[in-house]
Amino acid sequence: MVDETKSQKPRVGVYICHCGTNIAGSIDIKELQDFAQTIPNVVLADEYQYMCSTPGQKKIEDAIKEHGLTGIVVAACSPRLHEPTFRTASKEGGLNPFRFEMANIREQNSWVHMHDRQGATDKAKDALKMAVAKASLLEDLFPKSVPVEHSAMVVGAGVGGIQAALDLASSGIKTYLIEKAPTIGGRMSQLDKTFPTLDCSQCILTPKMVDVGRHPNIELMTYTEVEKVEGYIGNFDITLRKKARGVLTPTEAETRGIVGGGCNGCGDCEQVCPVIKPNPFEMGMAPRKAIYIYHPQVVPLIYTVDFDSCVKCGLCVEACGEKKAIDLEQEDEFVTVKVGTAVLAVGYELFPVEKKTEWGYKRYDNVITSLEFERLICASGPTGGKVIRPSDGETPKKIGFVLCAGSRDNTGIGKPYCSRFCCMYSLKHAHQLHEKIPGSQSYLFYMDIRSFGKMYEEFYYRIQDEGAKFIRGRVAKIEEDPITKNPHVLTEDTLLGQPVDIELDMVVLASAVQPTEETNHVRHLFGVSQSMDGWLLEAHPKLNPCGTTTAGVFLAGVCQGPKDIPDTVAQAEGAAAAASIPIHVGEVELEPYFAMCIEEKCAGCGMCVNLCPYSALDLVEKNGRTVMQVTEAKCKGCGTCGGFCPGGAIWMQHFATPQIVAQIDAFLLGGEQ
Amino acid sequence: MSGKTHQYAFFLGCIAPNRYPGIESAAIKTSRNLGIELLPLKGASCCPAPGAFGSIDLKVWYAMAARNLVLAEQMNTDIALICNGCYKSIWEVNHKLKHHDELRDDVNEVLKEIDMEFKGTINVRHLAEIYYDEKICGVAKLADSITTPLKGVKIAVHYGCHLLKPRKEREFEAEGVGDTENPMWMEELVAALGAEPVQYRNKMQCCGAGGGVRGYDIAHALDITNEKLINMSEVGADAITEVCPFCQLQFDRGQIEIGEKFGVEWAIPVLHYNELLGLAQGMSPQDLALDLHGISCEPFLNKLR
Amino acid sequence: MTDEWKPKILGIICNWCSYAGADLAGSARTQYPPDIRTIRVMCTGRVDTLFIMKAFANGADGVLVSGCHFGDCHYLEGNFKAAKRMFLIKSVLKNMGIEDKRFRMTFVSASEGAKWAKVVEDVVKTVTELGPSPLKEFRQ
Amino acid sequence: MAKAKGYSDENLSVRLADRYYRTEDASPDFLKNVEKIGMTIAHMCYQCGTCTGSCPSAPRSSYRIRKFVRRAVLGLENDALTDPDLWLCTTCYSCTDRCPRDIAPTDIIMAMRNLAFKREIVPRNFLNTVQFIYKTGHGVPNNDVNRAARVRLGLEAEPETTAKYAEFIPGIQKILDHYGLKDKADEILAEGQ
Ligand SMILES: Cc1cc2nc3c(=O)[nH]c(=O)nc-3n(C[C@H](O)[C@H](O)[C@H](O)COP(=O)(O)OP(=O)(O)OC[C@H]3O[C@@H](n4cnc5c(N)ncnc54)[C@H](O)[C@@H]3O)c2cc1C
Ligand SMILES: Cc1cc2nc3c(=O)[nH]c(=O)nc-3n(C[C@H](O)[C@H](O)[C@H](O)COP(=O)(O)OP(=O)(O)OC[C@H]3O[C@@H](n4cnc5c(N)ncnc54)[C@H](O)[C@@H]3O)c2cc1C
Ligand code: SF4
Ligand code: SF4
Ligand code: SF4
Ligand code: SF4
Ligand code: SF4
Ligand code: SF4
Ligand code: SF4
Ligand code: SF4
Repeated sequence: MVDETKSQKPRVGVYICHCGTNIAGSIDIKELQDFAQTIPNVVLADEYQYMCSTPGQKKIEDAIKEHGLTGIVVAACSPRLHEPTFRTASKEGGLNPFRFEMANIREQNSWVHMHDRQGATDKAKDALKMAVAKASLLEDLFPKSVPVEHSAMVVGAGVGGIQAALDLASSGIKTYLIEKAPTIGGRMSQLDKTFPTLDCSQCILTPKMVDVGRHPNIELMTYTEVEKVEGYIGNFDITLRKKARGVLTPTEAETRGIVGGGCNGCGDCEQVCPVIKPNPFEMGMAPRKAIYIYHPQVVPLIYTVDFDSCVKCGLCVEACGEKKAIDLEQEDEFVTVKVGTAVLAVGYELFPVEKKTEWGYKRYDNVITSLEFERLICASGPTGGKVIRPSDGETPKKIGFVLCAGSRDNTGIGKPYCSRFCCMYSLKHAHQLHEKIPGSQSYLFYMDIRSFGKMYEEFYYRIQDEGAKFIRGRVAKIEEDPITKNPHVLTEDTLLGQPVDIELDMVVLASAVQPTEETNHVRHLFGVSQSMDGWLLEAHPKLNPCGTTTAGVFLAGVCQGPKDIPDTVAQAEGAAAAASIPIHVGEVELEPYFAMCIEEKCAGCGMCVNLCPYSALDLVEKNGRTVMQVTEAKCKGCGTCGGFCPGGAIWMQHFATPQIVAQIDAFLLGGEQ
Repeated sequence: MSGKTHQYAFFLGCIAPNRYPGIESAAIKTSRNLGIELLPLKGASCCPAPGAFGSIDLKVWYAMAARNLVLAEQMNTDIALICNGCYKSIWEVNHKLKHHDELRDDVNEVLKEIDMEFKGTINVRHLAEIYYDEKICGVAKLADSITTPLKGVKIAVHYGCHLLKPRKEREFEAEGVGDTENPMWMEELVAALGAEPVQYRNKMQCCGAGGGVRGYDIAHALDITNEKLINMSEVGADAITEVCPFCQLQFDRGQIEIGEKFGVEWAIPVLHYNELLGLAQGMSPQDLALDLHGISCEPFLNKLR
Repeated sequence: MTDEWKPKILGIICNWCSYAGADLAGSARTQYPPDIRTIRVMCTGRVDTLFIMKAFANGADGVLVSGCHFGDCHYLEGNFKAAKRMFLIKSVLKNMGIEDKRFRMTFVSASEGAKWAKVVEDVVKTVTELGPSPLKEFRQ
Repeated sequence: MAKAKGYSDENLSVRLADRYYRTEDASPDFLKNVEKIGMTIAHMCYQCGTCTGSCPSAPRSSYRIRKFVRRAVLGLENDALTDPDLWLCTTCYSCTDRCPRDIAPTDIIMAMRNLAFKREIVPRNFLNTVQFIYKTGHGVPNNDVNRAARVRLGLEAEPETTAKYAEFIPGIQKILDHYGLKDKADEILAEGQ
């Protein structure tokens, strides 16, 4: 690492950005600029309206050559936003990009001290001093390029995951689609019709499911969960647990030497199985056996044994006969695959709305959830599409739809956010009701109708025209008539200013949605953060809604926040495109923030070796001494080893001890030298 | 735990000792049978009535309730009480003063004038909730204490408002007490006496008396009571039980007033849970002064025999 | 200088959670006192106790280290290892004659902008109440 | 402020009275005072109606708790404090239990009643209770029928309260006097005569 600029006295150029009035409105730019001139090592202090604009960047590029700068400091927004921009500019100017340092005077200054001009300006001065101090000590660094595995993984095979997998695969990337349930399709396959076009959900989803099943680039793994994730962008090693499903696919059968065998979905086994359990796909409203499929259109069409309830009677094995598809002794298997990038599309579940006890779900027979309603009205559902009252099997004529059931709720019991699709599907439900049951009447109890998508307001208009009654009032409580079991909905019609008591045959709660129980587990595996409300956190809500802070990991669908099918599919396509970029480029640059051992100082104590979460460190013999050695490919640059080494023998590139100490000194001693 | 006696300072309030003394008498005797000793809280006053005083000046309400709390602090004993209104005043003020320094300082400034200081050293509990608490009594022990089971009667439970609500502010030591939409623990207490608790529509609705409404607009209050009576009669209740003498007054005297004002006749006996418990533990109707009730308890008592 | 004493507080915060949280406070325009200067590190695991000692020795009135919540560390458990180390600091500070309340470690996630503002407000309040660092006077 | 019409026909002036809400109609501190006394967050109300829908008083009167919350938010102090419906809340706390915005509408009502009392707007029955307590320590005092019954039950004629220990009454009076409550009650009741 012979570096001619190193021996040179540092020459730092400082640029202060106004960001229109974003910064200049709260910080005295002139005062800051004057101050910058006095900071040691600063040879030039300039300011500009918008530093990230082309002329702004040009200033940097030109000055590097003109003034022989060895370091650049831009005082502007957060480095999380524009560090890459200015690194590129520095590079364009002929300076190593890692000699650039940013002083955050917007997000962490002008925007949070809007009414304290002096305080903000003083703070900006310190930030500048600190940044210059660091820039004076920065070194040339050279990012390592690593090749990217030409394959991707999609976790979760709802409509989001399906779309992402199809897009990735169609762009020529080998894609592993991982689904924990025995079939793909997710929530969408449980729906009857979809707003606002009223397409049959299965009809538009099934072709995609079939495509997944036969796409040459997709390796579909159902009844499978992610067990372990190692590595980094370009080179993830992901261990999968293939849960024992007790039934062999034809291919699996063949590898066991059973020619022409394996499950063909005939269902003979199901006929004979004596164990009856509720089918979760039908929201528990229909039975299934211990050996089961969710519904006739499952992909792949392979039965599954629920070993928690199977009594191992062996009747199914007998029924299956020559196909020899059933193996009741099967055990979980683990496989490890290597992928370049991954998309998480793990979806959502309903908020347990029984927690809002005032609505009596699970206490009153005729109060159901929206997903139960979807199954009831669906022709392939448990009643063959006949909507019935759970209490007596009668056809309900008056149905109430309770919107925001558990959403927009700050009591700590419900969810503070809007669940975003319940307004629209409740409109849809009202339509379906009117269509299916002549003479029926729907009542929608709502606070606001949020119909903000394309053709959504028009749909609202249509449903109003079809005769749905809208009552603007959040439901205070539901009471059951102890004799007829009719639910009474009590609320205030806030537009009338009058309390209402509406007796209905059935009530459907448009329950809030929430992240699934396992979401937290999955995000820990992939190192993805969560937002306050538990949904997976995108890298930037507007500018990087599919990315995460972990390079190479992307998000699609409701797991990132409530969204309907159009938005889910759009995001899935975005995530797939983003996930395919590094793969198509073929290599990625890793930030060169590796640890390095300063061998003269290393005592060989080995403490750092155990601290590294990625086992990047080893003790080795060198010139008769035991010293630590870093495997750069494994090091992710967290600096934990460097923070700990008692002898100060670890050099953390770009966050080296002298660089940080210089920042501390600049802040606290700066003025007193 | 059994065998050990639990001692509480017994906060009486106004209506139980001054209108339905049978409740007071029964509470002391029935609790003793359950290993719970209720000690006199000498010099206690009105809690004060949360509706009346809270409406006029919450500060006075805090200070007056605090005075009662300090009496128990001086005995170094937790308070037990038998009235939801008292619970609201005494429990809630205790809770608020323990958690809001500013409020406590305000109150203590007043109390200083009468040489008292609120320290926040004791807890407040409703006797019914203590009965339900497995750590102290529990349903099984309660059932064991019964000598004459109340067989063959249907009882509608009126929980009242101020013991349980507002839910977000309440904290109970006994498990399973906190639900305010469909609590069932008092039904368990009733079932333990051998009676049949019945479920009726809008069980958690207010009796109508609170917040000063009984005094301000009696017809309004009674109209609410009347709705509850309709719902209770719909499922054939032989009696109403509650744990609040003020609710008792509203249901008991209220039925007579409803007759007078609305021309609607009701005759559903109303008994405080401690009166029921007294009967089940073998106390006579005379021991409970049931003759002081506005609505005759005779039909109910006859059904028992 | 004479009119009003303002505390000098150093914050060392991790790139993925607390720095992002602090940025979020900015986007949301959540206001808090300006008496903190931050240094960005990739992970709180990088925080050497030396940095904290150095800051106090140089006259800092308070130091805040802030990272991800446990279980949320971008590098699995750097924050946990840091927290263990930071725990020790408190007793060292006491020995140096510095109130241990001048040092704090907090956990602020990328979505907790409001919390970041609250943390800074709290730290500034605590340190302001404690007054100038005793070490600072000693140095002078 | 409503614009006075000043028509020659007084009846028409009243019938056609200006009914606009204007920002000048807002009492600037009303919301703040209500929130402080009630220790709640009235301004977070999104007017969903859950409170009114929960209210046992609403279906039998013109009382709408939601409307009072709105009045707090808009600063309509006069409207709120002079509305007789203010006194129809039974303080059942159903609304507080269910408000999705975690507001305590009941405590908003209590705060408004406190503010009304400051203006000497208060129903008589509340004041009678004050007077009873000032005299006896009890809102519902003992009587002879009850005393006889108590003795019959083996209880003392007077309960173990201020009824038996009258020495505690001066302390209670001091507290009430500290807030000038008794005098104010007497005064309002006398005025009403
Ligand atoms: C009652 C109701 C009606 C609706 N109606 C409509 C409508 O008409 N129109 C519309 O646009 N939207 C509608 N929606 C919304 C729609 O359901 C969602 O937009 C859509 O299903 C989101 O798809 P997804 O792929 O993000 O999630 P999901 O469908 O939930 O798929 C997630 C998948 O990931 C799998 N998974 C979860 N965790 C793991 C794991 N750890 N490992 C592997 N796999 C995992 C799950 O098993 C599931 O298959 C409705 C929603 C409801 C509740
Ligand atoms: C007042 C207002 C405030 C808003 N605030 C927010 C906000 O706070 N947050 C938020 O998320 N969104 C906000 N939005 C919405 C936001 O503006 C849009 O979502 C976003 O700008 C859409 O970007 P776009 O690229 O689709 O379209 P555009 O920004 O319209 O870009 C289209 C581009 O295409 C060019 N173009 C058009 N026709 C041709 C042609 N024939 N050939 C070549 N070029 C062509 C146009 O010149 C233009 O540059 C706001 C919108 C408005 C009106
Ligand atoms: S560099 Fe940052 S601060 Fe400057 S104009 Fe661009 S966004 Fe604004
Ligand atoms: S009998 Fe065998 S082949 Fe047929 S569905 Fe069952 S497992 Fe599959
Ligand atoms: S072995 Fe299990 S799955 Fe097969 S028939 Fe018996 S119970 Fe059903
Ligand atoms: S989408 Fe509509 S029903 Fe669903 S939470 Fe939002 S506003 Fe409520
Ligand atoms: S902790 Fe430091 S001294 Fe010890 S082995 Fe690691 S680098 Fe060497
Ligand atoms: S910086 Fe150190 S601890 Fe962190 S990954 Fe690299 S070698 Fe491991
Ligand atoms: S329930 Fe709460 S949010 Fe809804 S109208 Fe009443 S006070 Fe407002
Ligand atoms: S507390 Fe008052 S306003 Fe609220 S529901 Fe009860 S009676 Fe109505």
